[in-house]
Amino acid sequence: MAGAGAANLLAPAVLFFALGALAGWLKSDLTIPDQVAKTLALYLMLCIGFKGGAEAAASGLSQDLIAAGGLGLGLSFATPFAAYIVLKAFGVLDRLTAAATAAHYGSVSVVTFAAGTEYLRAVEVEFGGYMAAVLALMETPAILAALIIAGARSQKAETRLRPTLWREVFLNGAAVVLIGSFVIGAITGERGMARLDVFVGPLFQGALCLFLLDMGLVASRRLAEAPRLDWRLIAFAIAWPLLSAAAALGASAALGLSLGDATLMAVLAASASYIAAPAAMRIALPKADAGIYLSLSLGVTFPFNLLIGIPLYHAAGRLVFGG
Amino acid sequence: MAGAGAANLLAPAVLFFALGALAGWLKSDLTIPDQVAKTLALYLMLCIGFKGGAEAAASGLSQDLIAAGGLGLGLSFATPFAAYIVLKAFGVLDRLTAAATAAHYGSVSVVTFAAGTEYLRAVEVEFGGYMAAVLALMETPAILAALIIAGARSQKAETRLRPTLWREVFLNGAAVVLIGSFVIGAITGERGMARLDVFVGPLFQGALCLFLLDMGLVASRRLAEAPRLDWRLIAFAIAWPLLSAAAALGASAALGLSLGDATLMAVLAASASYIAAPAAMRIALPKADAGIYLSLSLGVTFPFNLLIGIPLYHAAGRLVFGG
Amino acid sequence: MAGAGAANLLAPAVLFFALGALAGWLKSDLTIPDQVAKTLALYLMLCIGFKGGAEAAASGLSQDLIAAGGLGLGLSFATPFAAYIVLKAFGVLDRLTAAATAAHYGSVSVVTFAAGTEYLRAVEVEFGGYMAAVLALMETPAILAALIIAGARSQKAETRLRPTLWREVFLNGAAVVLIGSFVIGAITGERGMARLDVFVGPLFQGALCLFLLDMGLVASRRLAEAPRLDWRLIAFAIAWPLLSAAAALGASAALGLSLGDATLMAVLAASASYIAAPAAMRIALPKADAGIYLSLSLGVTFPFNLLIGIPLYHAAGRLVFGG
Amino acid sequence: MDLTARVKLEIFVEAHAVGEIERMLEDAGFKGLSVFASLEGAGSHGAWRQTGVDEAGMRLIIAIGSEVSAERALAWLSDYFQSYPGVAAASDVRVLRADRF
Amino acid sequence: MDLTARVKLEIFVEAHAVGEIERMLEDAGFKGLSVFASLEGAGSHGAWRQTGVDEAGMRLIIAIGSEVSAERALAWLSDYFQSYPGVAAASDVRVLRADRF
Amino acid sequence: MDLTARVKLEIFVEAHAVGEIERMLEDAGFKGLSVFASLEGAGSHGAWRQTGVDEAGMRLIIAIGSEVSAERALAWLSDYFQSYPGVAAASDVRVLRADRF
Ligand SMILES: Nc1ncnc2c1ncn2[C@@H]1O[C@H](COP(=O)(O)O)[C@@H](O)[C@H]1O
Ligand SMILES: Nc1ncnc2c1ncn2[C@@H]1O[C@H](COP(=O)(O)O)[C@@H](O)[C@H]1O
Ligand SMILES: Nc1ncnc2c1ncn2[C@@H]1O[C@H](COP(=O)(O)O)[C@@H](O)[C@H]1O
Ligand code: NA
Ligand code: NA
Ligand code: NA
Repeated sequence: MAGAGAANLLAPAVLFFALGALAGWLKSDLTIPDQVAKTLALYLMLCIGFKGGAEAAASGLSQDLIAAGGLGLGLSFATPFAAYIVLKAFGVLDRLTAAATAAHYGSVSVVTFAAGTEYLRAVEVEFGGYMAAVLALMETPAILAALIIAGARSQKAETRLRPTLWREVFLNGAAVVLIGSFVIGAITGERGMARLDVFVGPLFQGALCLFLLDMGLVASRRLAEAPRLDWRLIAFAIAWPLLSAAAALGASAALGLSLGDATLMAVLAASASYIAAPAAMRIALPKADAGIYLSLSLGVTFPFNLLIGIPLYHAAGRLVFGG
Repeated sequence: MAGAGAANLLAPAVLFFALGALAGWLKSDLTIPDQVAKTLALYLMLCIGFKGGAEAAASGLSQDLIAAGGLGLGLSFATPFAAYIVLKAFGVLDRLTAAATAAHYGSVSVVTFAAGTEYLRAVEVEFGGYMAAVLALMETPAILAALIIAGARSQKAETRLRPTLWREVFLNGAAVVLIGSFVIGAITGERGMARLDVFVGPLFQGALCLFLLDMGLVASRRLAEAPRLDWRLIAFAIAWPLLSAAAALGASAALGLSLGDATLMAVLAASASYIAAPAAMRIALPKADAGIYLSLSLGVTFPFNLLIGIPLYHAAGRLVFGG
Repeated sequence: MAGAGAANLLAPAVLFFALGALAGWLKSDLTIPDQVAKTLALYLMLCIGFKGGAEAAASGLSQDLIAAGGLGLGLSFATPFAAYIVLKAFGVLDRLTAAATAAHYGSVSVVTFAAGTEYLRAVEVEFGGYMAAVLALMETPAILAALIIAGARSQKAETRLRPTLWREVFLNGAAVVLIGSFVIGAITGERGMARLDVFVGPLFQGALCLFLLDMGLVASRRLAEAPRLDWRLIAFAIAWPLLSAAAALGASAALGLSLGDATLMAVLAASASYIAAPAAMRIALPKADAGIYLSLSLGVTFPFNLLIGIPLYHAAGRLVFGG
Repeated sequence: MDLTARVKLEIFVEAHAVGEIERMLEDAGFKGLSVFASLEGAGSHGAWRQTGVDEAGMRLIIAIGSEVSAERALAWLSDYFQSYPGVAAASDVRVLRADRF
Repeated sequence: MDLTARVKLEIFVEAHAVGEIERMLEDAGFKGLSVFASLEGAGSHGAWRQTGVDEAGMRLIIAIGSEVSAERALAWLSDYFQSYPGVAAASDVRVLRADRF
Repeated sequence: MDLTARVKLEIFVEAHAVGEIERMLEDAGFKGLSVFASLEGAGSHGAWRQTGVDEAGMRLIIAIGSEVSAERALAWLSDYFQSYPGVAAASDVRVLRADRF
């Protein structure tokens, strides 16, 4: 277990994240051009969706998919309410910022999921291809929950932007590529996989390194520019993932999911969104402070999950599942 | 035959095109950043040229190359005159827009060609590597034909831009990369191929998916913004490729080309340009309506060829060739 | 030997450089979008560093590393003083432009190094993975030497920019990625290499072709826009690499390096920087004429080394080493 | 040269707002506009930087039109900026072919 | 500050025209210029968007120079815009180091 | 509309200088700014083009603020341009919500 955790820390992708974080902290001028970073993000989602779909097609749509999907939807929708109560209780965030932050923690991070699957592959634990679909399902409910919490209806400006907002919530580029690729992977199955195996396989590993290098830069620069973060918020950004992961592991065990699926479910629950949620919050809750929710999700929770969370959730899963 | 057609519709690349089209139609904010899309286009041409050149070197420059090249040049140059007469006969286009549109249908689409070669590979029909050179040869004559039709000489502004125009016609980036890579492939032959096989092979398949995703977005957005398209123009954009493909198949058979070469010749004849021709028309015939020629070539003919045309031309080829 | 030289000229990567140069010379509108070119440069450095680190880890840190590293540092720091004296002696450059140009010739070109390693692989000559670290070590000392030569302290403006300058010198993106990837390669060793082999191997070859296509365009356009280059400067840009390579070969032999290491050392010594040095010179010596130093390094020395220098230095190495 | 006075609006807004503001400008009477991407910036909502990871980015919309159109657009924007980040500035320009604006 | 009045031209044209217009501006007496890429836009020739597939895209050329140079450039552009898409606007600016313009 | 007169600075500088000039603008009293990337250009230091290989590229910094802030910034820039490439221009604009500038 300790060995596996250390192995994670020494995986190339994680080290590239650390390199980016170091470079950002030292104020190096290193940057991954933004159009390339955007494409890398889309490409990672294309691969995750496609591989998941192809694997799901190979193994058939099992009951596990329904169980995992239902659990994911529930966690994503319920989490923001709980997180909101906790965040408000600190007394340092206004109502809208607390609601927007809660949305981020209910929603999920694609790259954390990708790192989780790579970790499981490295320690040779199996998981269902349908977990990619669960990832896609968990993006949106948290955003809807935050809108309910914030009573977004009452905001005058939002009425005008409703069409843009709904498109952003349900049809943001990330979700479309993820779900679309899943369906394409499921339709083309093995034959499609045979044609794209290099593209979605070995290339994926490298692209993940490059993207994590960029994430490291972005995360550390964001932290450097956010000196006003209250210590309670930082504690939240570490403790909340732990709690969420524990809840997800427990529920997964109760539902009879496998160790691999349960670990990924914990990773998803613990992860915080930094693409879909901020995009929706900018439109729906413009008065919420993006400096807060992005610093927490991208600057604290993302590195924590990547470096420590993933192996920890897996280790905890093994305890629960007796694996 | 029906099976092969269905197989085409279920190829990953075609499904990614459909995904892009759907996302564009639903007004999703999905986009492939433009610098990346431009690079993907260059990359696809590099691969097509290089593979074609390497294969042509392996099999030697045969008589078929001369036959196919001559036919391609002839089709590209002659088609615009015929298309112009038909388009003018509808009475809905002014002279310059009709000439510019005719140029698009005489010229060719690199990505349609790429999809055609992938289709033939999937159904295991052989074709000559020199068809990549034929593709390159067919880009330009149609543009010259349109200039003759339009009597571009009479346009005052054009005189000033002549150097830019000739460079655009003969030295546009696409043509340079396509022809240059063909030559490099032919020079380096097997040895070069051994070094670049992953780059121009498995990676190509994935890049084609990504590029077709973008083409789907662009095509459906363009159609959505072009409500004024006369039904006769839409009929033209579907019927003309069918006629051109039939003519190309017949001529190929008469010249004794193989089934694979004849199918690709039909695909080239049926395809309409959306990079080289519009770029030249913007300079040479600025008063032609780009909204018309791009909507037809990109919004109607491209999807038609990709989804239906390619397997259809192949099926027709099998009838003609008794394959 | 002549055969090997010809083989270099016919390597795909070199031919793509020639294609780019030809396209630029013919004023084609071909361009590789700048964000993609920047990413390609970073990617090449990531691969060079990572592969070098993994190989160095496999073979252990030998004494050769220390010898080669020390020699590289020495050459990089000493060269600019000598080059400055020669350049000043021509009497055509002002003091600052001469110093800045000298910095470029002391520093190194990553892509020339990459082409050198590909060449050695093609002719099956072994070299140490640690040469990637030597490459990284040689980037900076030449820049410091030029600052000493120019007495940059005396420049008023520079004081203000000192933090930016030092970051640019020691923490420029290129250096960070190169050194960071070397360390990551060394840490993850064989296991990391197994995961990234396609990404840093076959893909690298293709990316190098694409990047050299761009370098060809940039080099020939730069030359076309620099008509004022004195013939003595052009002679310098060819003769100086020859002298530097000879010195590097001799010193390498004296230090007991292998033929492969000595060839790469000669390539590094002969190569001139076109990323790190110009970036630092723009900040530190803004009055130096960038038109001069970039035209020489990018327009003359880079093509010379790529086309002629590399096989020549290798041939000379074989004479010296009796290989 | 026969130049005519017109007003140029420069509007800095988040990317998600571009579509809506384009429609508004058309309604306000502008016959044309151009959109540019900004790399980084700062304002009352803090500093931001285009990274490709977390930022939607700001856009600069330039629209040249009549005094009346500009008035209308500014009225709308003044309301919009109550809720959303961004700034706008108007200035005087001289154009060729006045009927095009 | 010692500021001098100059004229700023903002010229929106298709990418293929940039080279030609740069030469024209030099002939007209401009000693400098800068070129920017636009993301999307609309005008009398319809709306367009930079996609990387079919669009060459519009460019914004900014050139600051003397009144006389601007007059010359506008005369040329007025002719150019008879055939090609694009618009141009002139406005007053104040610059440092007047001899540079 | 309730518009207030302000000054807009347009500063063309090399990419490496952006951070420093941002700090300077803040010190001079500007409450906001936006940065854009230029594709190519020309000036007294010759022509350049964004290529991704050898060029750092020029940036355009737009900052709208008070007359006083602009004066201060221009004084600083006038010194800066003694050593480094670049130009700057000031012009008059009218803004909404004057307190934001
Ligand atoms: N004074 C200003 N000058 C130029 N751009 C500004 C200014 N103020 C704000 N901006 C731009 O508008 C964005 C949003 O402004 P704000 O709502 O004040 O945060 C900033 O991030 C800048 O890109
Ligand atoms: N009024 C305007 N304000 C700003 N940009 C404009 C305006 N009119 C046209 N443009 C730009 O110039 C391009 C060509 O204009 P046009 O020839 O009118 O179609 C448009 O696509 C816009 O990018
Ligand atoms: N008159 C001008 N109008 C617009 N941009 C200019 C002008 N002069 C210089 N620039 C820009 O500022 C950069 C540096 O100017 P310079 O220091 O004169 O070489 C140029 O490369 C252009 O991008
Ligand atoms: Na979560
Ligand atoms: Na055709
Ligand atoms: Na050197």
